[in-house]
Amino acid sequence: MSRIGVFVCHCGENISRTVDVEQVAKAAGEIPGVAYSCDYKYMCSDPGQTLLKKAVAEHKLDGVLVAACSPRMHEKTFRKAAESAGLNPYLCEMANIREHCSWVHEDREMATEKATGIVKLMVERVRKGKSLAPITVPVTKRALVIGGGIAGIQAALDIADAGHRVVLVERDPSIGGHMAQLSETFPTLDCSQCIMTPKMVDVANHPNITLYTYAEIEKVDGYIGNFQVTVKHKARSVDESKCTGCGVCMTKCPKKKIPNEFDQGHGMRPAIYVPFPQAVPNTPVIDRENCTMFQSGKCGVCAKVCGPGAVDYEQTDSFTVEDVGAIVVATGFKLYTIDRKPEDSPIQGYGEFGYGTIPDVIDGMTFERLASASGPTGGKILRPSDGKEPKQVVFIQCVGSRAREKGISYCSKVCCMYTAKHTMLYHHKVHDGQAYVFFMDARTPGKGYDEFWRRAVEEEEAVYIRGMVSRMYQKGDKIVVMGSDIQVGVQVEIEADLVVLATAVQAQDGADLLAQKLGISYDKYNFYSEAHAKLKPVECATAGIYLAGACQGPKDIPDTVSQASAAAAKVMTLFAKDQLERDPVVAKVNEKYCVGCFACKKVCAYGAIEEKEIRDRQGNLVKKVAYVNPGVCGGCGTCQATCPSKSIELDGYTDEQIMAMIEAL
Amino acid sequence: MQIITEQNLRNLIDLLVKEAKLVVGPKLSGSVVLYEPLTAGTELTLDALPRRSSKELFFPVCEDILSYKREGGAMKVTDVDRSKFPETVLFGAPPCDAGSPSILDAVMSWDYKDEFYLERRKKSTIVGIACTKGDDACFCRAVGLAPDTENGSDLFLTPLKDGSYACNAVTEKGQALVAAHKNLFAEGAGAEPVPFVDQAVQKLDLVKIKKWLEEHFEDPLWERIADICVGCGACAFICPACHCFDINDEGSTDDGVRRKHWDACGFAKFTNHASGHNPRDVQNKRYRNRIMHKFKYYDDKFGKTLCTGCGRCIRACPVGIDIAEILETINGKAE
Amino acid sequence: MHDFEPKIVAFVCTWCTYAGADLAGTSRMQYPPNVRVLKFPCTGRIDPVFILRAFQKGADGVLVSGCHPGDCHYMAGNFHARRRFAAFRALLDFIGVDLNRLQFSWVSAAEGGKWVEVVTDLTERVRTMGPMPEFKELEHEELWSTFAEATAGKSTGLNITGDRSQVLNTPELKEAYDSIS
Amino acid sequence: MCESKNIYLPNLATIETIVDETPDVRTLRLVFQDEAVRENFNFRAGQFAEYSSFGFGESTFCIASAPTRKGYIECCFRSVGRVTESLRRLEVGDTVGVRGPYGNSFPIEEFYGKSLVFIAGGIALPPLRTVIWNCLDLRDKFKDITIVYGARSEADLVYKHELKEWQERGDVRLVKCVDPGGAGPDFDGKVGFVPTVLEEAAPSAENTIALVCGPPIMIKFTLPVLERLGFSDDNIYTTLENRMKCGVGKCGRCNVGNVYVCKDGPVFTAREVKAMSQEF
Amino acid sequence: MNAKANKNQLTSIEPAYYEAVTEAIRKEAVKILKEDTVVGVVGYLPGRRKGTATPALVTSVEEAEKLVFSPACVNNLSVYLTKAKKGVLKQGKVGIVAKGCDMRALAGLMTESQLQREDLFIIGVVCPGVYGFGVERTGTLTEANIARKCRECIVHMPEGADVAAGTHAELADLTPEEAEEMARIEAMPQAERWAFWKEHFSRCIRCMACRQVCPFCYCEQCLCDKNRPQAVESSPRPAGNMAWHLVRAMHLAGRCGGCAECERVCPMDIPLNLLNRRMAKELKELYDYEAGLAPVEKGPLNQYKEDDDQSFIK
Repeated sequence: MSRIGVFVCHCGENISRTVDVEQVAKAAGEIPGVAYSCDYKYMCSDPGQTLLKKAVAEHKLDGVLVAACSPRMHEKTFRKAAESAGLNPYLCEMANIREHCSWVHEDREMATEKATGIVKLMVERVRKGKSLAPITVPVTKRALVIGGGIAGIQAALDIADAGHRVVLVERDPSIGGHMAQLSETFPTLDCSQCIMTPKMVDVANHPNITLYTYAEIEKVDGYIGNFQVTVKHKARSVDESKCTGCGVCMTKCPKKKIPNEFDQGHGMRPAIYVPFPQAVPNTPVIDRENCTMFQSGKCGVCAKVCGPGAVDYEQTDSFTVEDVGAIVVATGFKLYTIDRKPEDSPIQGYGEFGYGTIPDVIDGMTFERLASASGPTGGKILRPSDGKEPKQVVFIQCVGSRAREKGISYCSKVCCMYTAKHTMLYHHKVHDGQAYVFFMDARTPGKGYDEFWRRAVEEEEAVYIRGMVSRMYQKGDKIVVMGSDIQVGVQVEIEADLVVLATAVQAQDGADLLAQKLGISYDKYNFYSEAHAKLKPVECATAGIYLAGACQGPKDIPDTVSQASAAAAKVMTLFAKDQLERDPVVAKVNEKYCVGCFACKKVCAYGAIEEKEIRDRQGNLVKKVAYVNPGVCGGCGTCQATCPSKSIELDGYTDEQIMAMIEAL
Repeated sequence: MQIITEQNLRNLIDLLVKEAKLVVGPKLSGSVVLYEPLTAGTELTLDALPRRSSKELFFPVCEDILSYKREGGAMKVTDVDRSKFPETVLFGAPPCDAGSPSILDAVMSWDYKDEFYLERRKKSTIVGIACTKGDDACFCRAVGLAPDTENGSDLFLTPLKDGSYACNAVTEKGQALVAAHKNLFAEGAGAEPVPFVDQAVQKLDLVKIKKWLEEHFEDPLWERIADICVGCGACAFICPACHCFDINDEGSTDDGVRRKHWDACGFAKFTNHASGHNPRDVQNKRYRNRIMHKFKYYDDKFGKTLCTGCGRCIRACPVGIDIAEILETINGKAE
Repeated sequence: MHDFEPKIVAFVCTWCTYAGADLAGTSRMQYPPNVRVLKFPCTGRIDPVFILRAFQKGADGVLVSGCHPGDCHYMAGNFHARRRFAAFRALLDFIGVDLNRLQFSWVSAAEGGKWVEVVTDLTERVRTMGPMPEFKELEHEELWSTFAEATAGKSTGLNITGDRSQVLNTPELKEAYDSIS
Repeated sequence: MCESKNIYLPNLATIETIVDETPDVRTLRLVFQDEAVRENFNFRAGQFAEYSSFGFGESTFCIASAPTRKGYIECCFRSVGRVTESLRRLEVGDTVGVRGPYGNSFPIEEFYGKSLVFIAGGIALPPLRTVIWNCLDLRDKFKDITIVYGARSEADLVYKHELKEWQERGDVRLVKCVDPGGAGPDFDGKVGFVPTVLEEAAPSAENTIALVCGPPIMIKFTLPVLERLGFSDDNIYTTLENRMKCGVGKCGRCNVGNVYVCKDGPVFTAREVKAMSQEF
Repeated sequence: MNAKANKNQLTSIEPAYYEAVTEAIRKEAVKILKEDTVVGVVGYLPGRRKGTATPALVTSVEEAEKLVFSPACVNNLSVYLTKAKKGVLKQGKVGIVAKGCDMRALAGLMTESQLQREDLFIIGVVCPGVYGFGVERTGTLTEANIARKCRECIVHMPEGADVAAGTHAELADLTPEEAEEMARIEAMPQAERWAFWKEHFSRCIRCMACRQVCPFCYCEQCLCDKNRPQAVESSPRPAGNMAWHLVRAMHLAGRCGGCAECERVCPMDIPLNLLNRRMAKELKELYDYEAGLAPVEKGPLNQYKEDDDQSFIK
């Protein structure tokens, strides 16, 4: 038989005005299992808490119920008091007789009856409650950052600067990401590479950062504080430890006419290459698909010219397993490719814009490369088809974005600003040129953004036409752009030399596959889902995994960098302690009765449930059962409601407690 | 010979109901015939063997054996008032049902007396009826009973071809019943009795079978049966002789009832000890126990076979385990 | 005071509806005191068995309430609950439980007013429906063979329904019958 | 026995003291609430009872205290199941139900003038402890008394205080042991399994009765040892623990063949056990 | 198209059909036993009584030659494969004779990680139907003696078996009795529905035959055997019986493949399959899900869509 103490609070007059607290205390005293009950003016006050502590000692109480305000208000207070009196804090509960009773009812008799009822119910909860010990999880103070764009770089540097080791994994041969491709950035028009490349070098030189480029995530095991991540190092065909980065191989490579991805295919590179001159690391890779040696077995020039003998045609993909405590996902975005076939995707293409068929219809990133001093045209705006300087350029915004009927309903957030920037860059470079912009809205919230946009319109002479383009076709060396100006209500037809489409920002290819490996959730556009839209914008629902940058949704650079630093801060918070302590309200499996149907695993939103093998002494597999990783479990209890045999149970909300409460109704 | 017409038999039920007796007999309940309280003679249904045996008259599916309640600090336990058990008359039990109490009396009173059973038994009168139905699952003859076995009945009715019944008051209780309702019975020669149905299973040598069982505690037969037995309790629950039960508390720790209810030796956890030790841990041991209990142990202990050959378990077994066939097999094997 | 005060049980999630009910309190809104709130971490934790059990143990109405879709603190608990309860409702309906006694709602932490509305509606609706007899009666129902005081016509609530005029067709019988009645 | 008695009705008893023998084995000392029952409750060593925790049901254990000590009974159990776990949650002053005593007992009178060897393993000491104290209370009626008791580990030894008492008594030989790996640094007993330790201790079979109680596996290996030591099957007694519900020979659970352990047992000689069907 | 034409003509399935299926099963069973593909075959043997058959696990060629298939082969043999019941799988790969409805259970068990396809050799039976209960068992299957569940069978052809025994044969123009009965109950006033089920459930004696034959009741500890906390009273009283059947129906929702074994074996004739069909109907309507047509990743109650119906939620 339990010895529970019930403490009924007057809350000044807040409760006692409508509830006969003495009566409630008296009735509580008669409930089986209650050894002591009393009422007091302010239970949460110091004397109130002292009263509770004294009663626990004097009456040898093994559970405490405070009938007062909402547990959301003072549960922590009283649990702490109970703990200091030597009780397990989870054996202290609150009966809410203020918000749920005295404040919402006027009839004293009925309110008293209800308060008594609530107390009765909650006494059962305490009676069937169990002591719970806080769960501690050891933390490996080493972080993994996936993605070497600005987000990943920022996060990695922040974490590394805080003194923790970081593994940075980049899929491409070099870090830098999209930001390295940009010419200048809004709203300040500073040179992107000038601010980006020093950070890339910092990464390469940081003693706490291990950089893996040309590598991908193969597999993720473990949980917060204790992930084991298998990294696949794609065969580079160049031994990084030997390569000095002299670049002779690249200059000698006989195959030089391969479209360069970094320049959106508008520049050329050899088969052994670094994506761009400032690449970090400055170690080339061999593009095996385009390498004569790999395709026909005859060549081997690069190996011959390589002084240190770094070229290795035999190299194969290799794997390492990295133990990390936290993961920052910063995989970035890609631009919407217009010619996507409807059968591939629910997102329909924009065939009417002629992208891919009309050579001088390009996307925004290509324009960035054209405008970039390091780009294929050396910073001159020359159109792809004939290398002429375009005199009339049409920019079209919201290509892909905000077009629900075509499959993407969101705003890509950065296009308004970068298009404005493009018009400016164009104006700066082609003084006699004219930029037109078709737009739906100009969305320019952000520090200095609207001013920047206005500058484009008012000072840099870009003509903004509110409306959409309906049709476009090649006419001679011109592109006829037909659209409507809905503000004026007229049809517009422009003969353009170049058309730049501000295509939508989309999740990276394979974002869904990576999410599945990581066990994080993603939305229908494959952007990763944050744990809470407002209060946990950086965290994933899966503990220990954080989001940075455009992988979570379209973002500009400052937002991306902020989020990256925020993610880094979250990682540092996690790393601040050797052990991770968490609320012990987690599910546990009764392995004796679990039959391994894994319905629990199927409904677990946290990926906290794993399959565990039970073996006999001889090592034969007896059965597979569910195992809840307490470090990962969120404590919702959906698994328990799903389990047919109730072989999984949520501590703190056990069936026994709930049934007893129902019994006491 | 005493003769009662069918009409008067139904009238007798009406009278007994009126006398505030609990009158139980085969009655259509939903789509099945069960032994249930009759509220009128017209409800008596004699053309099908009830799905459950009449044992529940004495050994209910579930009954309270005590109640407990915490009053103030003290626990109070209250006994069941068995004196309130009603006077009962059972109608229409064929020999395979009417015969079961006389088998169960032994275990219910061999040392400790189960007063729940015995009180109900004391207050009941069994009006048995010779069985003229039967199907290929029946095997009462095989276990030493017959469609006209009177033993177990207080009053025994034999259906006659003209629709009336020849009555034989087997016991004092039976005589008393007749005496109290004399005007419903008539003296006479009676018509010819309705013939009995042939049974597929012939008389078995129960002594021989018992001997075989004694010598074949381990036998591939048990495993063969266990291969298909799914471990439900259908056979035991509808059996007139099975009497295993469980005791459980229902309610809270402060207020509740302790109940005794049917259990079955085929259930996997029937003999599971809290320590995890389970002497009958696999189905073949459990099924073996069922056969052994019926045809050996009970006989060893109480000198009776724990089976009346009603065939219910054969009809009900989900997987077609046929106890008559098993007995025939053993009978054939035994020397 | 009314003649019949229904017993209403509310199973609510702690993050949205419980907080919403708190808000109703801090806003000093008024609603009928019949409801007893059982707090769960999430509607995903609420087993249909609890609803069944609540009816068995005397509830006249049951409310299940949690976060609006998409607002679940645990991401998807309420989505799972939604399917589970859709199925359970169908089952209860099929066996003959009046679904007017079972209410599901989404009440967010900001919807103190909605909480009051939902609770008041359910309470008043159940009040007009009267006590829920089905499960409660079942609790006390025994099989005929169990009942210690069983006598014919009383044990199972059966009434003597046989047509006596047809049975008692002879004067002697009538006499015999009358003599004992 | 009174004719109209409800054989399933327990007597109420109050928990007087609680002793934790091991982390999961607990002894409850129970005092009957009804004075008449308290005075008249008699039992013999080896008998068992049905203990109920209201709301949870009944569980069967032997009466672990000695019949020579009146006024209370003791039971000792490991919390493994639902009922035992609920019994464990009870505290001093709480009420439990007790039905019994049931079953047969050790024929102690027949042991007069003989030497006794008690062999027990783990949680199976309580059924012998009642006999041990019974015999120690009548010490002069017996010759040598040897107790061989072992458990998995030192922590699993029950009645530690009494073991000490027996050890210190001059008139009892206590051989205490734990399984290999189960001994702490200060353990003063032997290390080894009970059958092995018994063989080493080699008590004389001359005019001696052996009483064995332990898990089935221990009994299986102990009987051959006793045979080697010269004990006849008639001079070896054991007590069986099968799952029981009614305790009074009705419910059909505890039977081993045609033997109802609850009625015909729980005490059997080795000869009887061997004669029982292979089921044991 | 041929099958369709066939279907319209058949008013009875003659013993010859079953004999042909029997032959095919025997041939296959013998073959896989001989080739050591399997350690045993779960099939049917004839029963002692006329028109009965019993399940059997055969391990030798001689026994395999005695296997039969007839309208009396009512059992869903997949129950023998789940470990809590029999665990014949422990010994190695096993052959199993499976009708279309049994295949649905097999698919469900694979969905729930209880079976691996590679552990099974499935001898599918193209099944025109089996006997109902309490009917004339003559060897010929007609509208008069076909089981209720078979009247609405959509899985005459066993999809996904290793081999199939038999050719398409179905009885024509069967009235969907189960659907009609369900509609009848649904049309009842609420109180009448309650009375209907209450009457049925009060007959329940908790013999657990329904649970023990159910391929999906493979829990090590059934909720109804768990009594602290007690969600379902273990005693066979009206209250606990109602709770038990509701809990069971809920647990089977989205899983039950409709073999109707629970209903067939109920010694008290409780129409249990109606509950399961009702749940299946609901889940089909709401989530377009039918259990057991193929192994899937998640059942309907283990997944959700953000836009699931919530018209019942305020």
